Amino acid sequence: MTKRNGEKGAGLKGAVFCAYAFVLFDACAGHQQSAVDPAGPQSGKIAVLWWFFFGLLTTIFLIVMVFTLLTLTRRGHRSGQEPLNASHLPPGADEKELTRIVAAATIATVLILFVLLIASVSTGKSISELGDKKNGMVIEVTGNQWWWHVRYWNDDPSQMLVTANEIHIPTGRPVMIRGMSQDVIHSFWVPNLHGKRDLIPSRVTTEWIEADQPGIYRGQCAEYCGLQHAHMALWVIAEPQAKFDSWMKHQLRPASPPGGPTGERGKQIFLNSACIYCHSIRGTAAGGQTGPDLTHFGSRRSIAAGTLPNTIGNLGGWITDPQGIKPGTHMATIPVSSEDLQPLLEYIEGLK
Amino acid sequence: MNQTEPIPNSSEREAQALRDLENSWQTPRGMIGWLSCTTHQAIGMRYIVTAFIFLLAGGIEALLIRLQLALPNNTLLGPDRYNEIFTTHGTTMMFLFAVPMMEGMAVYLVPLMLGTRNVAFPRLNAFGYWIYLAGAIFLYWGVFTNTAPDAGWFSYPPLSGPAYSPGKRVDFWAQMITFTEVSAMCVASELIATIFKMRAPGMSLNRIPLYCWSMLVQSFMVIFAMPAVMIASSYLLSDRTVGTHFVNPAEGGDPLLYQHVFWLFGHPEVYIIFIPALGFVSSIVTANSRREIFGYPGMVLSIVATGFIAFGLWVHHMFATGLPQIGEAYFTAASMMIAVTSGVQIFCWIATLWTGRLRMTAALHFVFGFIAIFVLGGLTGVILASVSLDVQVHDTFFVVAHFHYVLIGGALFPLFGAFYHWFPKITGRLMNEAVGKLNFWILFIGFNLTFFPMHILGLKGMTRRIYTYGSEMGWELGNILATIGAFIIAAGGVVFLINIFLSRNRGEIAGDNPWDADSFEWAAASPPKSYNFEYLPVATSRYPLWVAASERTFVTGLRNDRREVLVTTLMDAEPHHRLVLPRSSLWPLLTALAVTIGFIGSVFNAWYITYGSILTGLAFVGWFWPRLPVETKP
Amino acid sequence: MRTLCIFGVCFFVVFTSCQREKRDLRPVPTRLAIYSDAARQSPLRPGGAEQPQLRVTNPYNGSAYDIAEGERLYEWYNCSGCHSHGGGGIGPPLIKTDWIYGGEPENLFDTIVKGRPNGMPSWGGRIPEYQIWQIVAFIRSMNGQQPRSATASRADTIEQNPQTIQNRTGGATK
Amino acid sequence: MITQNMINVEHLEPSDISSQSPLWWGQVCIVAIEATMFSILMAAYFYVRLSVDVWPPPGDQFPHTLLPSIALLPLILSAFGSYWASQAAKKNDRTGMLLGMGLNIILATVFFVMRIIEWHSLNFNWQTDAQGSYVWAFLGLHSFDYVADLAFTIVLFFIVLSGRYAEKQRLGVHVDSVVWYFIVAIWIPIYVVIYWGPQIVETQ
Repeated sequence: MTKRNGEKGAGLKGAVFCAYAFVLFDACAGHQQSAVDPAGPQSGKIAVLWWFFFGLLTTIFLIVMVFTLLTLTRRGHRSGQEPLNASHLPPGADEKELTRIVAAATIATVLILFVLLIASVSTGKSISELGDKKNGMVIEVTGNQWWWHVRYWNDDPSQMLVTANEIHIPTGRPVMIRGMSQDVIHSFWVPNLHGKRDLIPSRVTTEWIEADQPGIYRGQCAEYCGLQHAHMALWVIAEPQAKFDSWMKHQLRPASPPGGPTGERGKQIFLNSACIYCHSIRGTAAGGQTGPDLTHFGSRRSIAAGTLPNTIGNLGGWITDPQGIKPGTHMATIPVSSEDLQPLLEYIEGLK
Repeated sequence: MNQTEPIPNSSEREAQALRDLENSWQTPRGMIGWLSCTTHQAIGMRYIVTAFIFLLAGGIEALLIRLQLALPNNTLLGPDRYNEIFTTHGTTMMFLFAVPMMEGMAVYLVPLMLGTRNVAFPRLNAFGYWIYLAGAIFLYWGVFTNTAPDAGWFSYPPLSGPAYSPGKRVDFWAQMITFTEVSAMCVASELIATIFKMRAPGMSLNRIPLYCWSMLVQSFMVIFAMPAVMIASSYLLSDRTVGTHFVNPAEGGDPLLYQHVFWLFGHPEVYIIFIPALGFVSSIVTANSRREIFGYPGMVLSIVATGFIAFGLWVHHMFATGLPQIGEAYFTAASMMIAVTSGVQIFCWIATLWTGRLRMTAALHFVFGFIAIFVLGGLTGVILASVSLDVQVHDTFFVVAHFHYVLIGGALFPLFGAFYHWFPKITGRLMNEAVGKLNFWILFIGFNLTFFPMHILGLKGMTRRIYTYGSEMGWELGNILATIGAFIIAAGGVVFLINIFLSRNRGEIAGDNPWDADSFEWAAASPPKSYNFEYLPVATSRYPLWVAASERTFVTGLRNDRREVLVTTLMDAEPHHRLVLPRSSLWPLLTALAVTIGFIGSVFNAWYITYGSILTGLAFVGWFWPRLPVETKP
Repeated sequence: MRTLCIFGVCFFVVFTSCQREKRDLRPVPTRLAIYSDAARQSPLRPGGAEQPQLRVTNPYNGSAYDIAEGERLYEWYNCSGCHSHGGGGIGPPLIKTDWIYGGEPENLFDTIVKGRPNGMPSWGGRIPEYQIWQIVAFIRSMNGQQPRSATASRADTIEQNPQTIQNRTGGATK
Repeated sequence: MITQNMINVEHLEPSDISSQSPLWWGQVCIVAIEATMFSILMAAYFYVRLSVDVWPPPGDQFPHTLLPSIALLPLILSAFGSYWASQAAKKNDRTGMLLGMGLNIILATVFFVMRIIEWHSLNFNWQTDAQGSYVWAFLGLHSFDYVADLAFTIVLFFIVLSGRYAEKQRLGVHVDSVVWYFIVAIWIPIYVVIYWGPQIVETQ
């Protein structure tokens, strides 16, 4: 009876494990935020290391399991319920043999770990050498509760672009992320490009990322940072150099004047509301620094750090009830009368 | 077997001796007696029961977490409530369940295994329990009055600092840490003194049961790890209450320093929970494979080595903060080294089972489950040790899966095995084996269903501690599986409780040694008498109950009319002198109350530190005041 | 045994009855309306309220969460630009006992909403009322008029306590 | 045949005043805890101190070194009083214990008065800046242990004076001395750190 139990255990564990293994294999590809779906050299090297570790460690696991379960089918077990005799020690020969086996297994463990150590350290080293000071570009990312302040570094201050929650990078060019934090500790993580790097107040942390082919990669804050830690995402949009340059040129321009009278009215509503104390729109009187820059808000993919897709409807909902959509957010609930709302939305969405 | 048989005394002297023992060791009746109890069996049981209640509390919180995450964009719990619940879950499981539970088991078992009558400091033992209880109630007072901590079980500043965690929430957390660490230190120091000085004659260092070895190592780890968290929580408390600048970067403090100090405790903490479990496994394996454990010296060495290495790898919790290459390489190596020591023990157990004559008890089922789950968790641990991989999976559900595999697999499964193994000793009745095996399979399947998918979720980019996620992320499948699994685990818990309650009243009578096990606790009556042994046993072998009954040896000459035990030498356990242990006393409770007043008050007003200290000082004077008649040399 | 259970239940009820630190992340609009009445035609004159029936109490009194929010807004809306960290600068200090226009919550609210001659701008209709109440709660905490358990011991900034200021200015008195 | 299976321990002492006693080991554990705590705190002090260029922070005085250095003398001497008492306790010599503990108490009090004077002359407090926090933490924690053990010694002194004492109390005197050695010993590195630390460690 006990024996059947044991084998049932064997079968079941095996089945469960295989099932999971399959899930694992098909699950890990083709996601906009996946650690094993690399889109750049850094994440590529990490993924290679990952599959190496995965293969080796899985083998070890299976071997250990096999031996563990074999103990259930040993003669000792079959002669199970016999009364206890004086000696609780098998013949010395067995012990000697066991000692040799266990010693061998231990040495094997040490060697395998040594291999893994070498692999890990060398990967780390080669990743750290990927950075490229002279041809690389520098982007400052500052974590805030709960959004990302982004600044493209340039020696000419007039060419320094400030934006939020969305990073465009040229493909095939190394980009250095200079991480800082305004309040608590956040962590910058775009899994398809590279591992995470904490953004720590009073410190500057750096990491090099690079995208091989054009694409849109999602990132998320990976260090618990308070109420809305869950809604602190960002997009990295990799595009060819030329496309990137034109984007940059457009973003550097001040906000485009509103098209049409409703837009104009919306602008006035915006400038006379509390919005301007936190948000800035280059080319207008709005110069707030504590909230995301809205100069080209209309061109962005999402609202409130990846909380909602950027549509005029969502924006309306966000402005009228931010605390309902993102409880605890620092976005103020500003009473906007229904007739004012539409122009305001048109104006903001018009900031392409 | 009843060890009074070789004693050639006339029956009435026998009876008189027993009466004397009963009188001198019994606890006074009534409420006062209950509060003043200092026998290790009672205190141990209180630890175990209280810690089990908090296991249930933490489990309920876990179910709430899983319910919230079961579906994308779920609104069952708001962000604030969710943060409070996962913080309370982690804190409860770590500080109010795992450590106290392991201590409770040790307080109950170690004196029995060493063949003595109580721990070295019975009143300190009681004090430790009362302090732990006070801390636990304090935290849950906060939870029930909407003052639950919400900064994570590690409370990183600045998020947990005065500027970003307003109110008293984090102070409740930090002060609860102080309570539990005081309690842990009390138990650790009394266990060290007991294991060093109160072993049965002849139980030299190389004959100590492996469980006692692991508790010895664990106690030393407590002593060197807890001061670190004492400092970390004091950083937080003083910054939050009196405005010091330990973690304020603007004034020269440093938030990263907090992380270093916290993990200097936090990593050993994992082994503080897990090393006692190794002891359980060794005992269960030895008893149920009915052969001496394979490679005793290797086991002892690897336990000790684990204890040392555990202090050298805290930084692998901080790889994402960006460290110098060389440092990373060192900590990667250290973190991987710990796998060797664990590996050695796994191999030795497998070797023992390989050549043993297995008895597939429920306890042994849990041991097999432990090996399966813990090996997997250990291997994912190797992945986390590698800096390059860690920066990808750190703070994702991969890590959540990893440490649940290591902690539930490595500590909870052995613990349940231990419950099934020692339940007959504690209650005198066997637990139902069939239900026990059912219980094991439910827990094992539920556990893997809950936590294995989390590996995949982590790789698919699901970060920890998020209260919700969008449906576009492709995380539904894993999460719904995990939630289902969580409820299966809950069902397993219910089965266990039912088994406990049924077996406690209707289970078949166990007898002293139902498993034909090897160590001294099985020589005592089940349940043990308040004095454990009428005649203290002598260890003539590493497996003292496996020597022929005619070669058993016992100690006579201890006075029965007072609580007298035998102190032996450190290395060879030669009898050295007799020691009179204190009787029942209310002072531990009163002292604990004084300390509690000081601790809880100081959260709201720093002056209470002074008031509390004065009260505590007075209580200690009462504690140590010489009782008359003063005992003098006979 | 039964008495014990009853005692336990009572204990638990007492134990869990109070909500020490309730935070409602989402301002209730109706309440906003009430404030705006109070704000717009509040008859309060310097020195405090004469007509008690029109007194409004700060809904965020003693709420740690909202006091902290107020502290953040105090910086974000640049109150510190004139009033510094309560010590005063271009504008009058806020850590004091004698207020020209009254130091009660409703007076502070009124002052912020309507503005005052010689520089204090009117914020009514710009800053939403619930945030004004949060700022009021914070200003009161500067003067120790909020429970200590709800007030932060310090901010993550250069420390403002007298001893430090004295040090920074060369410890003149020592 | 059965009697040789018995070990008789009747002849053993019913108590013992030496490192063989479990209580001694318990005290050693507590000392180990305290020592670890102070060492971590000192490491933290240097971690913070080395991460900034200006130390002590602007405005803070360099702590005076004269008075604390003189104060070391009575402190170290007090340890000898404590040693005397513990030896007397082993020999159960009442006068010896009283004299030893008396000397210990007097010198300890002298040291503590000097510390209070020095402490009072600091021009920064715990909420001034990081150095303030650490110096006050060192002084506070050590004073806490110091006063606690001093109080315990005083209580023991009166117990012995009253004559109502036995092995337990003599053992108390013995382990009390162990704790006192620690409190004296741990102060010396702390003294170096907080009074000489700002001078000796240079970031440049």
